[in-house]
Amino acid sequence: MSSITFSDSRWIARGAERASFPRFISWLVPWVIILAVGVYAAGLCLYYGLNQTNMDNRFAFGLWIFLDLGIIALGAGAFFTGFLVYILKRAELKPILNTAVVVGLICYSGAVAILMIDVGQPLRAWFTFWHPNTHSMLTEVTFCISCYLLVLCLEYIPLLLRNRQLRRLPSFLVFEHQLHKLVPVLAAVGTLLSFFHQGSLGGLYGVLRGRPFAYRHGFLIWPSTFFLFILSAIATGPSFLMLVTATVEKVTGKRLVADKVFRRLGLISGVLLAVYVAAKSIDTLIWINITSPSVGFAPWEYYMHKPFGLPILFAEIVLFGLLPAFLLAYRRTASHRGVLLSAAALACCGVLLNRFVLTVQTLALPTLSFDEFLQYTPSWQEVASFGGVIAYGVIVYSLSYRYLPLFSAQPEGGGKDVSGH
Amino acid sequence: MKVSRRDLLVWSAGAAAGLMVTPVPWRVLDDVSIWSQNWPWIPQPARGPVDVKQSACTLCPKGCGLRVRVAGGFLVGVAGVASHPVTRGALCPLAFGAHQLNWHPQRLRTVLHRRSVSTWNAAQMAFTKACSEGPVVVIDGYPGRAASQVLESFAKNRRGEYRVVLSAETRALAPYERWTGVPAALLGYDVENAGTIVSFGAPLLDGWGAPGHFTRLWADRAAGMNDPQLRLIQVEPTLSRTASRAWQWVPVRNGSEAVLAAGIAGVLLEEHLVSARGPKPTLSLTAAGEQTGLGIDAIRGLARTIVARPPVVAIANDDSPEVAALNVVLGAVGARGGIVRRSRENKSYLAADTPISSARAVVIDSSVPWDFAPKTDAEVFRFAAWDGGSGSADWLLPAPGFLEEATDVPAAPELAVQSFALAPALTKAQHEVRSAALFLSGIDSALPTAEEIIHARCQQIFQSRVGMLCSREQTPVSRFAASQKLEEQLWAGAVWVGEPVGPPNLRCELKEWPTPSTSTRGEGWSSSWTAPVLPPLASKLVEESGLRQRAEGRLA
Amino acid sequence: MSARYGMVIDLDRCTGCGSCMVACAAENNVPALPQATTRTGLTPMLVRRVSNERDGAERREVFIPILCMHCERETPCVSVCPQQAVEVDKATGIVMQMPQRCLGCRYCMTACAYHARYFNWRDPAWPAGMEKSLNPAVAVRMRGVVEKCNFCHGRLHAAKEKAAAASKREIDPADYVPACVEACPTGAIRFGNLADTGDPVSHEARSPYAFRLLARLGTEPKVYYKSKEAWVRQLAESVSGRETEASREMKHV
Amino acid sequence: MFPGIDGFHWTVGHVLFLSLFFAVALTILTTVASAVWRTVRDFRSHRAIELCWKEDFADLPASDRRCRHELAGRVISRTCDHNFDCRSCEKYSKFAVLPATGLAPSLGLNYPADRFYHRGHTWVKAEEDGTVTIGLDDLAEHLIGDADSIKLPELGSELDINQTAWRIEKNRNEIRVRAPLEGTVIAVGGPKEGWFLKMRPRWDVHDPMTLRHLLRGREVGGWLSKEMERLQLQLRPIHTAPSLADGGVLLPGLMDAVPDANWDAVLAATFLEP
Repeated sequence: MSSITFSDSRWIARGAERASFPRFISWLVPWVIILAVGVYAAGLCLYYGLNQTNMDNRFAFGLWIFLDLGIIALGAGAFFTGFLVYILKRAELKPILNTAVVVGLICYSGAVAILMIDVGQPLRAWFTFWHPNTHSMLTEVTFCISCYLLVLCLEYIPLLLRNRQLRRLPSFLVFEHQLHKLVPVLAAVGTLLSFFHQGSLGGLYGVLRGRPFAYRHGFLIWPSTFFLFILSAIATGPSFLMLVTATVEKVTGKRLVADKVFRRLGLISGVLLAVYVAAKSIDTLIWINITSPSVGFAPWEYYMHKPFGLPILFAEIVLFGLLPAFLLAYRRTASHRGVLLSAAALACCGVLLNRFVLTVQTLALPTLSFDEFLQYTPSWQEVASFGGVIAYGVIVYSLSYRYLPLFSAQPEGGGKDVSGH
Repeated sequence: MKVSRRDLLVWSAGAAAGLMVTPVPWRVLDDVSIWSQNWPWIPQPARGPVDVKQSACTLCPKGCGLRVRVAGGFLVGVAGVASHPVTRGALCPLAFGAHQLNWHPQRLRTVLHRRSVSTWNAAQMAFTKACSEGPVVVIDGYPGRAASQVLESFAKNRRGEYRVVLSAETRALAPYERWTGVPAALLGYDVENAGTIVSFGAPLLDGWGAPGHFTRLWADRAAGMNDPQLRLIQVEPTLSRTASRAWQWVPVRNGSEAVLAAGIAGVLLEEHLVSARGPKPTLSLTAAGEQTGLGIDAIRGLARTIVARPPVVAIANDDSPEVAALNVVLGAVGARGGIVRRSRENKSYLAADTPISSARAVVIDSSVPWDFAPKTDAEVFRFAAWDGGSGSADWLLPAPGFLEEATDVPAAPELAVQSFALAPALTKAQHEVRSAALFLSGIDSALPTAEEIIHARCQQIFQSRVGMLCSREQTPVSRFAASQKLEEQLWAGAVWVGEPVGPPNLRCELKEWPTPSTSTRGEGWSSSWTAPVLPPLASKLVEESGLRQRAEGRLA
Repeated sequence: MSARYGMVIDLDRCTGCGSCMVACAAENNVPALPQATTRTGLTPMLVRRVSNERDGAERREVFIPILCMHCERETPCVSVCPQQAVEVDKATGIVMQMPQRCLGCRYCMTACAYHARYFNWRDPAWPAGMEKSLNPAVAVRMRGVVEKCNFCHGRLHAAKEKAAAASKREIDPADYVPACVEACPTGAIRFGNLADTGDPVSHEARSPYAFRLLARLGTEPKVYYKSKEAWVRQLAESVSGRETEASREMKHV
Repeated sequence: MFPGIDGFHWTVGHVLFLSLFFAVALTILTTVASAVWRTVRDFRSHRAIELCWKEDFADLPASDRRCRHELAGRVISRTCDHNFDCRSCEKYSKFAVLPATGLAPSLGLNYPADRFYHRGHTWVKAEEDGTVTIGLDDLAEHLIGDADSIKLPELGSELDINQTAWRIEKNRNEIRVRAPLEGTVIAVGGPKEGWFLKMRPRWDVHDPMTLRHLLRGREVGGWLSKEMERLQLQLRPIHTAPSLADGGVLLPGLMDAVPDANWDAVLAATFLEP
């Protein structure tokens, strides 16, 4: 390349083929713009207060909570892969370990950022640590998510320090070496934390005695949604990783991960999804026949308001549950890359729909017999900050992909992991 | 020595770690929690000892008893007076926010001449000039007060007119004034003794009369009872608040209330359900049945129900003569539980809405509802505490606001007995204000002052030795040793209530069934509210809960 | 001994005048913001107009004042608050909201079946000078926190001080009356100590005509309603417990 | 949360929840702390450089990690698993006895047989007085030609094996030359002198073990041909390729001759930078 134009090739891992710097920038620009708008919108919400949103006294939670639950569910791939690789010693999944960490970091940091805008008094966020109410699912969520975000950062550091320039500093490289040796500990802690807060996020709604649509009986202090959320999260996490990797492959036009890794992920995802769907169906039956009637709410009430009719329940369980579960797990279909990926997409849609129903439909439905069914459309500020988080994710991922050895096993570069065999 | 990147790193890490053991971060956290609790822009309530004073509401002619909390010379809260003989602790929803009215952005703070800022002197000069040039008409919205007397005598001295804007309840009594010769302002409904009340669209449970007077009576004698002592029958096209709570709701076609009245009267006379003799309605029952959309049987049934529990009185929301005539047929005029005369004195008023023939100047007291605009080309001097916006006057003169001047409070328009209370001023206006009475006595020094008149009124009550003085306990006037004592107690918030003028106290001449007249109806829940603005907290009722609609036209 | 303060609201007596709402707002320094709507307003006491959904002469309407029900059992808003900004006062049974500790996460609002909790979407504001007319006994809440009815806790505090000054252990019930109760022109709202069997309110709460909204949720609300009309008592149930056009047609499906 | 904070009361929930939370937090912090502490310890005990080399070595492409015995043709194919440190390799002696079939250093490059060669393209010459002289080998010289600037270590500085001994600036490329063995710098030279460092090795230079890890004899030829292959591959787009392929003379000052090759990659590969 000519020596006039600036080049960041020295920062790119040796031998890794990356787009030219100008092209990379031109790819980033639109995302940076979206991010900027999002930051501006978030600023409005922080400065003028939440009247900038379209939330109200009955729709106290809106788009943002849906976003939080959604991306945290999709980010579950991070801890689950770590769990599989380090705890269950499934070495074949190592190639997507790094990308899993990055995706996880993005999802969780994004969620926390949105939460900080979503609360009315962000300056008091730390009160939860000061006067925790141990009976509140939200306390559990706050504690676990903040801890797990820390864990994710720590898991990200080794990746960061392996950047070609940073690794030249002996202290960095040695620290990376030492930290990397301890990562299994972090993975174990992360697994614990994630199991808890994925569950607590489900519990968040399951405990709402005042909202019979969401309220569930459960086991000990945990409503059934606690376990359903864990299941659905670990079921779709791998699918989301597949989607991300596939997208990256499409964008970069490179084969980054061997097909067998994909198929393995698909299998895990499919099997877990099947288990989830089974559990979910049982739970739904119990809820329809016991839980809800016992507090005087006939189940048909919930589905007499358009657009939240029975089709939604069907879509959640069959279209986005059974179908992808089968496609992912069955060897014939799974061996076809296209089918595999679309099934993964279905699975992700499923978990998103589930979170949507639990957050939005719960609030839209009336409780008092003379309540009206509520509609709510997010304000542009809400949508913009939503988009901001997405853009933030893309940018962070792009940077990580360009400058860090995300796919250590990729044929083009060297790598710790190929040295293993 | 040169600092390597590594040194910097180590140094900053150490600094960060070290900072944690200093009090700085914890102190900051602590402060944050305090900042986030009281930002400078969060208003802090007035400080100072709170003392509770009794007074009366002067915002409309119903004179509800008020218990006002005052802190540092400012009104900080309003509540009803449980011991009040008429309102019994009740207030209208608007009154509970009234203590904030004096700070309303639309408060009239300076003299305005044709909407441009002027001075009291200019106004005074303009008015004196006008007086010297021709007759003056003085319009009052709250007759019977000391101030009213001042206004009236000023008008008399100037060979001018004293006119009155009557409340909706009083206007509805106009037909009886025509037939009995007793001024409507001195008539009232003896609801305490009524057994059945047929309301023709009158919002009996929604701002009709003094709050708490009828509503409390209804609550105690009727609410939720299958066979109540007091039967409230609401004749109204739509399901109003009153209709929805009434013992029976009669949904008639819009505007056919009068027809129904005629129909009922017809049945009563035809089936001899009433002893009293009255004129026979010209309208046939079938016609009534059709026009009301109820059918003959329904009307017959209704007539029988009505007389099932006497005494019966019909209450109209307008000055419909048919409803009045029905009362005559029912024998409710001048009878117990019907329409009675409040006092023996005889005093009639000239209604304000009749065109003003010849006047050089018109003075409008601040008690006149803002939406009343005199039909005249004379120079209009309007007193008001709040500026309603429209240029209905040449001069706008800032009058005392809520509880900013001492005044007396005569009986509410629909009461069956006399009552008298005093409303001491509990706060001071933040700018120069004058009531119409004060302004006029400034022009004509011969006028008696309001204080003298109030004093005289107390004297008169003391000498008459009738009635009770109601505060926490009730004391017959006859028990009082001196007039001062009585007056003191009145200033302290006690209310004097007269005795009913024993029936029969009305003679009603009605030969034949009246012909319909152009009726004027009360506008609704806040119709008697005279100020052009609502207390800000009324937004809870209108915008924030949708519990009520703004009465169209007024209070915009 | 600890009290269990509660209310009995006689819906047959309620004319829906709204005095309770205004009195409540004035007592608790609730701002009246021009931008507030039915969905973002602050109405700790809210009177709702409900009909039996019939037409013509069949139609009936009732006015239902909705306020915090001060649930006793597994109080939903208390258990969900992450930082103990909501607590049940053991001594009075009043569900207390601590605005100075509230984070504004609004989880409690989603937990409340009665929508009796309100969020300060805006900075509290009054026209110039009007802040001088605020009630000195109650602090103004800042933007970004949740608030709700606390049975006019300021008045309870005052009553306690009065009792203490007179060196009495128990407060005089006459000294502690919430603003809405005091304001009601028909005496429809009755307030008292449900734990005290001698208290007329606890007696009324046991009347056959008394009911509680959504009682089957099992949260033991301490605000009772009363009506002699059966269709009104049906409102306590969920939609299915109530005969409406919608429910009828859905049942056919 | 803590006793003394208003509204605090111990409950089972508190105890369980908080102890769990603090256990987790503590674990995380301990992990970080121990990582930091181990790092510091490594630097104290001079294992840091070795670790860095291990990391770098691990990240080298397999093609750059051939065992010397493969280069010498004693075995068909073998990847080094001792970070090129044959002194600790127990397999070394097993293979060393086999006959070497590799070819002698040629291609017009000057690789004197009395020197030892490091994979980072440095040579080591043992002197009688027990010191060693260290310089860039001919291939490196050919690549770089005249350096723009050279940063040599200070006299008396301790160098670890595979640590960056000196840096060379050339056409805005920074080249880090790895030290072929451990010792103390006693003199510094430069291109003109034909050598860059004189060192007193940490161990006795006459002990064969000290220099065992360095290439010599036929291994050098095998190694060079592999290096030439790699160069050829990396420079293929450039038309100088034939001149490399036909064993012709390698252009001196190749970096100047072929300025627009991907020198970043070439140099990294040549001087064992991952």
